[in-house]
Amino acid sequence: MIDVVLDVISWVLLALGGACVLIGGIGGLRLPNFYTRIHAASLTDTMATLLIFTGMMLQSGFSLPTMKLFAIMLFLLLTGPTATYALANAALLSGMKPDSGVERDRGASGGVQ
Amino acid sequence: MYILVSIAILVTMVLALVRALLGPTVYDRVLAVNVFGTKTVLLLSVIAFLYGRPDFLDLALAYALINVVGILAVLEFFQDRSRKQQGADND
Amino acid sequence: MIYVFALFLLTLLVITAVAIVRTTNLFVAVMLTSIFSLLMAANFFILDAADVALTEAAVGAGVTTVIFLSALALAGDVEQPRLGSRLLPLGTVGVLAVLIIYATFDKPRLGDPDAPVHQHVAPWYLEKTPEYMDIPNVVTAVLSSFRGYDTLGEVFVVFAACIGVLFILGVRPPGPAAELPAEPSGLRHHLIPQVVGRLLVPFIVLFGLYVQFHGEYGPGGGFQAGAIIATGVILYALLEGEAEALRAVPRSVLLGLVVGGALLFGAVGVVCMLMGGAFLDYSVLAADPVFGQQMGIIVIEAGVGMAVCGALLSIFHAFAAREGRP
Amino acid sequence: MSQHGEAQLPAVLLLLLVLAVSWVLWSGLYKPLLLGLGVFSCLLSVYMALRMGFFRNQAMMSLLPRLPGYWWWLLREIARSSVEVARIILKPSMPISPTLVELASQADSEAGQVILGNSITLSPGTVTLDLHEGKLLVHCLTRDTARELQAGEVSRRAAALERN
Repeated sequence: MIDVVLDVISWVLLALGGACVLIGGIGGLRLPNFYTRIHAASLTDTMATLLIFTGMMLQSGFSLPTMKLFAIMLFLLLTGPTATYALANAALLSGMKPDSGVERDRGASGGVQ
Repeated sequence: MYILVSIAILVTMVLALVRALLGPTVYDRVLAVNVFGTKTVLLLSVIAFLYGRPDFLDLALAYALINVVGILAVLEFFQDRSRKQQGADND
Repeated sequence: MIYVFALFLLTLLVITAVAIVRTTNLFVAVMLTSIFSLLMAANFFILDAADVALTEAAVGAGVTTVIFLSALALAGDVEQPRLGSRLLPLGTVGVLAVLIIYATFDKPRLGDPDAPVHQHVAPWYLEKTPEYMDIPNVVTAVLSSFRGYDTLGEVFVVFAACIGVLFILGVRPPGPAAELPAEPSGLRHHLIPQVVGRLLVPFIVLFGLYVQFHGEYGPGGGFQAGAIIATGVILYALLEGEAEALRAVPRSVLLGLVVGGALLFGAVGVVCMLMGGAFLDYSVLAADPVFGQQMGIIVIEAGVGMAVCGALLSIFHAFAAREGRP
Repeated sequence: MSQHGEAQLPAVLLLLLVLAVSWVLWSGLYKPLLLGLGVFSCLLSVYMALRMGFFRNQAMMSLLPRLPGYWWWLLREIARSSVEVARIILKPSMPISPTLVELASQADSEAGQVILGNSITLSPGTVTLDLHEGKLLVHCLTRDTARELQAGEVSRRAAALERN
């Protein structure tokens, strides 16, 4: 009984994770500029990673692969935002202006402030 | 189910590849590479399970640990360049 | 299903390759190359070649990108416009492609057990590995024992390549002249990468050593381990600067690793001869030939790992030292 | 910044323990030879970490006990904002309103600031663009997320991590 429940939960998690991956990919194409695309990437980086790895860990039960999966997830969640930060920071330093909506509308993108 | 998830990941890899080819800025491409990297880790883990060979997870672990090095190298590359340009401007 | 995946990834591989050839911005080419490497590793993995995939991962994820970018920093990132007509190269490539496609008609089906390549020595290796050295990973057995001469040759190729790069890039001997880095390179004001990176480095090193010593049981071995550990040190160099990395792991240690690794490999062979066996026949190393084989494999894998790690780091430092020079 | 001599024994032992546990769990083989090599590997890794100034900032240690609770809160936060971002991406009109927010970190220690910066990046919809001397520059996908960020719950919780 408990097995079936675990199975169902892990399938749901995996399906949600797959959906997250897809949505992130679509967002990466649809969103209009670099800084907004980062958000789509972070959707797949964090939520999809969490869901898919949790799903797989539930499937494999308490075993050594589970520990390896946990380590992979932990390192991904540690390095993912760091890489994103490094990239965003490189773009910022090189003078790419984020379009900042209403507060600094127009002129902000592409011009000198 | 694993097959469905891996198909979703493969499709996203294609989308990321399209983004890497379209650009338009260099950073978009680096972002696409980064997304591609995480997707590879996911794909490898999922396929290791699909195969029923979880001992192959070492590969995903390797990527999870060292993928960030490439992106940090990119950050340093751009910093170096902007520093050199500033130096050239000041001269 | 797996073959569909492999085919799909191969298609992406071709698309990426074409894009690499067509772009004139070399930085973009480097980025696409790292996608190419990821795809390649996934492909190897799907085709069940985990050892090769791990090599691709260990080298492609960190070291290649870093060294390519160092080269770009020296050379500029715009491709020279090409001169002359494209017809001749296009024709050559076209003819070659047709020839290769023609040659594949004779190729056995993928995974066909009756293919000639599976009739020659492979079954013998598979059969004898448990008997001679009792380790699960046949790839490691073939690499380090059955074909130990080849691997010895490869280690000396790595050794020679390292010496060649050092000669070409002309590193000065470590003396007073080399001690004046005007400003520390590395990332400044970047707390997040620095703190996270510092946390990662011990785990990368440990994982590298894990790969090193589990070559007999799972994917891995000296080549991959050397590359992974080198990546860990390169990460440190990126975060804290060249000089700091050279302080933590001095150049003399690196050269010692390269030379020592190659010599260790050769020395194992000589010891085998002294103990009455053939060159690189590890069976004589212990009273029990199986244990002797295992010991021999562990020691020569360590030699390979040391040589690769030292060579990659020396090359990296050679590029970086060149970069810092006006 | 001197890096030698100031390493505290508890921190070194903790790292050694974590590395040893990782080795045992990754390896899964308990032969004496491999365990011996594992001891050697862990010691070598710790020695490398020592040489590379791993123990330079001590604040990390004091954060550890409160980390699980923080992660739990962060997890729910991530789940909530993921749904939001997913909805925005899938809507045909894509109602985004990118906003920049400058935030002063309430956490003083390096580790606390890093946790704050990375938590912001981890939750979809907000990305840390710059972290310098306790000031964060954050890019938000919508104005609502920006307002939420300025309310400062993340910052408060990250700062609470280091309070003893």
